[in-house]
Amino acid sequence: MDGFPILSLMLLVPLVGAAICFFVPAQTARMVALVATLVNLLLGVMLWAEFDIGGAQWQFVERAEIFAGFSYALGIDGIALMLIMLSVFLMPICIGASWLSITKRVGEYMAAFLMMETLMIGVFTAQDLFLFYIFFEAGLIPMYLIIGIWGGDNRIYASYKFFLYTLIGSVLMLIAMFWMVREAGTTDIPTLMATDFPAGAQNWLWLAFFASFAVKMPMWPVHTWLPDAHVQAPTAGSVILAGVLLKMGGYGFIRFSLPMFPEASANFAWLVFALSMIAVVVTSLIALVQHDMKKLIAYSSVAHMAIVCMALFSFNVQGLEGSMIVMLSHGLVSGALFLAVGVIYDRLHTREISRYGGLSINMPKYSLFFLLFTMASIGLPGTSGFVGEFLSLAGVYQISSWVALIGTTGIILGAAYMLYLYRRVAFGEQKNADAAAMPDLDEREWAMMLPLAAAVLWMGVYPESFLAPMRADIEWLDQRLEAAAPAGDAQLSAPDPEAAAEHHGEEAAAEGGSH
Amino acid sequence: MNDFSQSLQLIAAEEILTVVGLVLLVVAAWAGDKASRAISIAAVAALAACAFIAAPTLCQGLVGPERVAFFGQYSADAFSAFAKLLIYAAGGAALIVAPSFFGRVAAIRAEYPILILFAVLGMNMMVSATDFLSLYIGLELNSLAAYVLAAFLRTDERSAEAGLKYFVLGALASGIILFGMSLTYGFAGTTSFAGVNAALSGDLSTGALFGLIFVLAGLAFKISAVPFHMWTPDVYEGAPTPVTTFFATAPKVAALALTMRVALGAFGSQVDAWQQIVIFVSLASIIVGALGAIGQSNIKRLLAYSSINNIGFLLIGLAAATPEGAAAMLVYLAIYVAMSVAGFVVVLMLRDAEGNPVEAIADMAGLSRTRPALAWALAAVMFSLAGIPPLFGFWGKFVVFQAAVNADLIALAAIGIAASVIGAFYYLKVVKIAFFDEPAGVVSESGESGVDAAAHKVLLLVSCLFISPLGYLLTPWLGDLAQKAAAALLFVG
Amino acid sequence: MIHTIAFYLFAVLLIASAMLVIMSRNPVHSVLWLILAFFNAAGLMVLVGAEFIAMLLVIVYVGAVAVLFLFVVMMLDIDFAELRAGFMKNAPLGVLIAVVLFVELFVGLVIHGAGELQLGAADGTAATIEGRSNIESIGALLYGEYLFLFEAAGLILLVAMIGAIVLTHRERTDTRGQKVARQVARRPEEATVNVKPEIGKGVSL
Amino acid sequence: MIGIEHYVVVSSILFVLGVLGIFLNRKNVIVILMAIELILLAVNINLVAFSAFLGDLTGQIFAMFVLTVAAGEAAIGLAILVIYFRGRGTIAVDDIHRMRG
Amino acid sequence: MIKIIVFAPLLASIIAGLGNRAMGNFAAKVVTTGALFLSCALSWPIFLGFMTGAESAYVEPVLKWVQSGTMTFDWALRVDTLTAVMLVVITSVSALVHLYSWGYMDEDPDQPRFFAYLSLFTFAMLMLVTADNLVQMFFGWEGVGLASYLLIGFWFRKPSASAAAIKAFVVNRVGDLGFMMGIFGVFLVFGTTSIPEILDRAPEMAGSSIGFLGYRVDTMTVLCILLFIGAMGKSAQLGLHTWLPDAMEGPTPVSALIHAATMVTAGVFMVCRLSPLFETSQMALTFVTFIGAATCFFAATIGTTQTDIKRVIAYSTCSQLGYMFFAAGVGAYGAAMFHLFTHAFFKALLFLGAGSVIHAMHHEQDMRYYGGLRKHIPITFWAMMAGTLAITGVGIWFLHIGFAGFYSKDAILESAFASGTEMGQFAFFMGIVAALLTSFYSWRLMFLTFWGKPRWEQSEHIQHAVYGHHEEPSEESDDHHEHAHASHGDGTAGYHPHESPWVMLTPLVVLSLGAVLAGAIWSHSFLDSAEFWNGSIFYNEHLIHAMHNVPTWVKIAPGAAMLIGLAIAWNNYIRDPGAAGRFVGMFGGVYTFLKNKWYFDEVYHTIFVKPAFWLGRKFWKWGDEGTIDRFGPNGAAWVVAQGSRYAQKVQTGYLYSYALVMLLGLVAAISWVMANGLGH
Repeated sequence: MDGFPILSLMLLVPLVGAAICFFVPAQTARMVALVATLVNLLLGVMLWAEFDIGGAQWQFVERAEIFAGFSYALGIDGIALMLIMLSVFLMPICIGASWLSITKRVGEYMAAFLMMETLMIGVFTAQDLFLFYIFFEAGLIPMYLIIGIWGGDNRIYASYKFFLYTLIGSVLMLIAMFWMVREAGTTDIPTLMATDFPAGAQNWLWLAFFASFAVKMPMWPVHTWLPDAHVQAPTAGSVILAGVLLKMGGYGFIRFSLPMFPEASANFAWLVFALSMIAVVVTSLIALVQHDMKKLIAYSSVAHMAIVCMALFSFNVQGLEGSMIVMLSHGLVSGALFLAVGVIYDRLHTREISRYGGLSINMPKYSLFFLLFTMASIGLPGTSGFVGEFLSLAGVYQISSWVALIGTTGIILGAAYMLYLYRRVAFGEQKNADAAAMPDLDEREWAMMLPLAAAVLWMGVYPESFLAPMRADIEWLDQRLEAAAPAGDAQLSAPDPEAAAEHHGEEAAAEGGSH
Repeated sequence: MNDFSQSLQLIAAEEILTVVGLVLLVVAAWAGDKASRAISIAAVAALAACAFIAAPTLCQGLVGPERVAFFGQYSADAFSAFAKLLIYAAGGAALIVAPSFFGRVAAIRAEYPILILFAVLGMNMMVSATDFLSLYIGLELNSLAAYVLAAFLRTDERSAEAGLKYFVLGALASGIILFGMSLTYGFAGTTSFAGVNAALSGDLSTGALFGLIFVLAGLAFKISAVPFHMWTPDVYEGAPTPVTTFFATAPKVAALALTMRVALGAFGSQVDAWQQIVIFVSLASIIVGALGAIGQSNIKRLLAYSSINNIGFLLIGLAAATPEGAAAMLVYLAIYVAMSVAGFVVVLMLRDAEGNPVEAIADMAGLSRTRPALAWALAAVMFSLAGIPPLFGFWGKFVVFQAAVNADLIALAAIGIAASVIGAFYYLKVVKIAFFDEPAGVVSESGESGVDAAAHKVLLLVSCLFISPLGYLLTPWLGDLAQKAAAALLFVG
Repeated sequence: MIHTIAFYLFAVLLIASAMLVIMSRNPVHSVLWLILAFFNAAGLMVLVGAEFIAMLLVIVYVGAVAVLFLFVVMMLDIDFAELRAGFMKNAPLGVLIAVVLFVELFVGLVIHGAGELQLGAADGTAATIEGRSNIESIGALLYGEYLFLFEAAGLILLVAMIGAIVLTHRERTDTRGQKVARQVARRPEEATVNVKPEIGKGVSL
Repeated sequence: MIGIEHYVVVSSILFVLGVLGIFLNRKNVIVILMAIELILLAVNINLVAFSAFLGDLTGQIFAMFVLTVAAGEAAIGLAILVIYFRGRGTIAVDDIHRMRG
Repeated sequence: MIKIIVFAPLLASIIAGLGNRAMGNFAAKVVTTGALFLSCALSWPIFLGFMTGAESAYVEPVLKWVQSGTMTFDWALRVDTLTAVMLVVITSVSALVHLYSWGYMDEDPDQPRFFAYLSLFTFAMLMLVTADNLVQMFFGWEGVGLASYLLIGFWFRKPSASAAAIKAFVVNRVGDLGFMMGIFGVFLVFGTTSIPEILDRAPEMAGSSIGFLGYRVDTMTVLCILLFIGAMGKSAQLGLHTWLPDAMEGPTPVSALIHAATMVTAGVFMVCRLSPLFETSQMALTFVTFIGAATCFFAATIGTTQTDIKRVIAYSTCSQLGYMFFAAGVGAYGAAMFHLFTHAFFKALLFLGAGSVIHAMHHEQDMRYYGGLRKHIPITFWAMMAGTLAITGVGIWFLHIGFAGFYSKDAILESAFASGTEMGQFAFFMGIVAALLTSFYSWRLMFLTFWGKPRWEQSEHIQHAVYGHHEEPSEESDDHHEHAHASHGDGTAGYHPHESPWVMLTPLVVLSLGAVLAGAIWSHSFLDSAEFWNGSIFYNEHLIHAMHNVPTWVKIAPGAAMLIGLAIAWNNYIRDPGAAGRFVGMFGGVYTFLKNKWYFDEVYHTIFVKPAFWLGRKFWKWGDEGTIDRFGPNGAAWVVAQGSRYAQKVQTGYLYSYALVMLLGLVAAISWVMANGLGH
């Protein structure tokens, strides 16, 4: 497939679909959207199949100097490939999830989603700094409209908050990009990734990028847009938001912050750790007391992404790979959970947890799926959640046992709030007649849930499929970070008790310095 | 330096405008208001002709002594050509949208296109001025026409009030500029920009410094930069909408081009003296423009504040004081003109069932349901003004901020771009009302038909295509032209 | 000496009358003070040898502009009693700022230059032509170097004219226009009609 | 001969008075128009004085143009004033604030 | 073959689970039970092969799992002696429990689901014991946790059941935190998670130190303790035991399989599996011993006061696990495994017997409402008797014959004494006291259930059974109201318990055989034979030798304790049924303390659960909404709105104020340049 512009095609297909959707009646728009997303999924599968694992770092490269100041440069590595796959995989499901629940302004809705897909793929494929920024920012518009037009009761507040929060996060990044481009004389991301910026400037650049990615991620304390946006967005909006948009933050860290500013990343690792530790505990506790299903899952997303953050800054292969797997897994799992919420929301039109109960009785199949995704969210081994969390925390432990400990408490709290949710929804007696009368999953919902479930298990049992494409890239990144990587707190000493006793004073001093 | 006949060739555009203006005036006197449509068409044709004259100058990047006319008072270089093209476009738009608007209030006047032509002529002189004298004459020609245009709906109280305010404050601003020019003249010994530049290239005397401040302050009024901006919302609201369209575009281009010439040309050797002030003014404009816009209920007022806000961003490019910054401003200006035209055309197309103009933002509620195409155009304009990619409005901010960063004005760029988020707030509000709210039922669901309506639609389509993501395909071309223009601006012969 | 006295006389009168222009409660008085100010300014100009401009000032301003003002003031049916007095609310602030502005100008322009201003050097292209009067030199410049601007200034006046007419001219629908051709073409028989009304009945025209 | 600084001072005072006239007045727009004329007068004095002291006639030409423009400006200003008065029946500065905010 | 053993239950589980109601109860039962019997049938040859030395350890790879940098672990099945022991325990008990459930769950509408869960559990447990690396062990570890969660919550309509399920999962997660941290630490230290490699290299690292949470600590100690915390959670050791009694909300076969025979012993298995690692840290072993001994005693004390038949057995399990741990802690891994092995039989037997009683008594679980059942359900009685004899360790010490518990428990106590450490002594004495208490509560259970007069009429369940309105099968426990019915006066309320069907009795009989004979048959192999273990656990020859040479009183002590306990129970519940009440009156405080399980639940509720919710609400309302949102986005919005209002206020509409502002700007600019130094 040499020279075939498959990435451009993947950008184009949804765009054309979106254009068509504007002008056709509702049912046709649905079909068009579905076909477009499925075609893109197919293209994605081809992309994966054609991806040469262990081959060139950047593949499917396209480059055209059609803009001033930046170029239309596309190309992917394994990391991007995985995130693209996640996007194209979730999109048809999103369309499916909106099939019946969206009844007003269907064409525009589908168009917004398809535009979203183009932009998401654009973010992950862009090889030009400014092209990346354009795709990165442009995503705000369709999402703003999706939340604002098809959202819940408090959609206005949520849409504003989403838009402005993320906007203010990312604008400073643009300034940093200008500086980088001026300094390095290129907008080419691969080149910039290998550029050594002066250490002093790195700190500022890192902070500017951090402002953007931390909001997108979202990290505590700039996470508060997320629960609102999630709660108010329509189901498919939440799926895409949790599934892909949040990943842009992580992708940003792994693509920009870490390779471009390794020293600064090491300098600020403490900040990331501190915020992530707080996030894990605080947002998990908050999730515990939610009454609103979507809000609960939204808060759980914050906690999960905090683990991603701490793992990204662990400066070792396990942490990096783990964080990527957590991102992929979280994309699937939280997407699936939102979908699960959407299924019952479509039936009862409330997200209030207390309105449900005993769904295992009348919706056993639903409960089974919900259970699977709950368990995956908790990180049960055998599901995707475990592999990621395990690797992440294993990576984190190598750099700080404290951070790992606090991060790991997340798995306790995660179990607590997710099971508590599951208990209130699926267990117990049927308290409400209307909830008790809800029918089980229909074929459409089956078709949405099943691929997700399969993917979750696949990733849990045989994550090699997902790790292999990224391996070389993570390896490269690890090498790049090696010089800057801070020392861990473990500092294993030789098994010589006498020598250990002698050095004790020194070590204590060294430790004091490292904290 | 050229002799007289060559000079006359260089001012071909001005000659066309003058002659056409005078001829049309005679026609108007003879045929009365009945001929106003024909006069409008002729005026548009005249502008088109002028554009054909300006375009090659720009494309070839012409600059140098052979482009200078009348003993250094006038320069028909690429820079002025760039600005002129924008001015012609804006003037043309203001002409195209007028008949339908004035026809509705039964105040169609044949003088309107003529005044527009003379205003354009004045602006032509402004952007080509390389001498304080020609600057002043151009400025006043434009201003006097503008005062009249603002008050053009003479039976409308708001229009009269707009004219009055614009006039009084405009005259004050003229006075300030003049005072500055007189000081500059005195302390530099000449009124030509090149002469002033040369005279001030060493140490700057206090008198010249004051002159500089006064001149820039007066020009700040013309571009409605904070704190000389306060007339803008009132005048924009009160003036007839086609006139507002005109005000928001052409004079902004002209005054800004003029400001660039003065700051970078005449006072280009004393950047340190004004850079800080421009930085302050730009930030203040961004913030005040954004804050002021938030509470507005009238779309024209909102767009007025929006223009103040945008001027702030433009001035960041000026603060950079580099060729790159100048080119960035020109790119921004081009995009800004398109955005403004598109925005005002949308406003002009909003009518209630009786065909009266709709200006209240609240009345646009649910527009996406009743007039989807119009609503999407509006959304495109708003997102573009807010500078959200992938709309082309982002590109304007992009180049300007890039220029600022490249000129080491990183703090300015950072603060400015952060403040742009405040601006996003009210653009979002418009989108919110048009898209998220239930239809208010004020705006008529069926658009007008006929030639005028078609003209509106074409205008809207063209400008929207320009600000759509497709605009990025123009970036190399636009960037190239802007660079040529900026090179001409900073040409030191 | 006389020169100095004249300068101070004109200057003081100028400033005093300018103050009265803005302080005066009756706009008619203001206009009159304005005229006085113009005269004094013209005097100052004469002192530096710019006779033509000085005359122009008197002719244009006093003859045209000031009279125009007076005309409008009279024409508009304004209740002067109502208009009397009244400064803006934060007048002291305004005055303070104005004073600051003046002090700054004074300090910056005069004191800073230690009483002797360093003017720029003229390039000599517009110097007074040897042996010609002020007015001749100006004329040469105006119709030579500055012809373009001179023409443009004409356009300004044209625009001002158009503007003034556009704004103030009212189409009177209650008056009938004069149609000369019809008047000329009219015959006596068309103009007069003989009627003989009955008693007690009126004439119906 | 009187030094140039004297003229500058006089014109500065005149300028400041003109500016003051614009915002000190709250009753009558006509006075504002006259204040503008004062500003222009200040400029003219400056120009003429500089012209004389520089030995350069540009200043006087400039002053001439200022005069021309000022006449035009006065005409337009008064015209606007007239239509405003026709509409509102007042020319008090205090009343001109229908549009604000 | 091992693949079939492990994956047959998984396959069966998937078939039954997805088939669910569609495939019908019978098919589901046949598939799952058949798969289990197949596994069981294949497991015994392996076990016997190891016994005879015919088999040797091997690893069967299955699938690549994770390769991340230097961290690699795959799905693989490891078979050695230790695994083989566990295989037979798991598959045998599981197969029997499956069979038993045919009868026990006969009335339940959700049988396919139940059997699917059971098989899933078996699969996970098998994965755990065949793990070749710590991560796969963790997979099994969590898998059994999941199954346990599902089965405890099987009757999900009952709030208590679902609450217990969550509690089991979450408390286990606390342990898992330690386990995970342990694995991370092991990876950090050894660079691998492969168990054989770790065990090989463990001695090298003995005595090294490592930074942990800001302290400098002995590497092996911290690793072992972290891993042991995992074991504590799974095996319900002191502190993390609270979930186990609540887990009795699950159906009784589940209690027998998971919460007695197999899952809860996973911790012991893990310590034994990693015994070479634990041997490198004396401190960790001391810790293990202490926890084991303390749990052993503590659980036994609570067992004496409980009235719910299943809870008594549950605390008993807890206590027996304590024995196993301190055995491991003193280095007697063989004894620990042996006790695990015998305990699996007799404790499963006791639970299934209790299930049979409950089945007979129409889901009444409170022993206070039993009595005189001996004659009504004789087979159950004899099976329970066998179990009780086994758990109390009845045997004749000088002949060295007895029931299963006799061999294993005595070996443990002797090892503890023989270890010679202070902690060993402590464990020994605790063990003796616990033996006494075990005897007491076991016999108390027997006497209350099978002897005496029927006291059934006070039971609501029996009332329901007799007087109609038959409820859904549920196992309501404590909440009883006294109903005074003028009934038959014999305390039976006219109810006639029936012996359970053969599918339930068969497992009882088989397990009884195990309880009676297992000790005698395998004691030598487990306790004394280094060849048998063949390096799969750490074999402490010196300790074995010392164990056989303890003083006679030490050998007699457990038996004596057992007899005393029996005597007290007999006195209190047969000879003088009022004695228990008087005793309670005398030591009311102690009784209440024990009855309330040392108030662990209450304390945990107060210091963990309630604060968690309180903090959650605070962080949400006060933190996120009250602070972050208020001062962050909403605050910024407020500032902007204020600024906007101000900007509009300045825009007065008056000409003079506009002019003033312009002038202000001008003056400001001039002042600025003047302040910045004038030109020249």
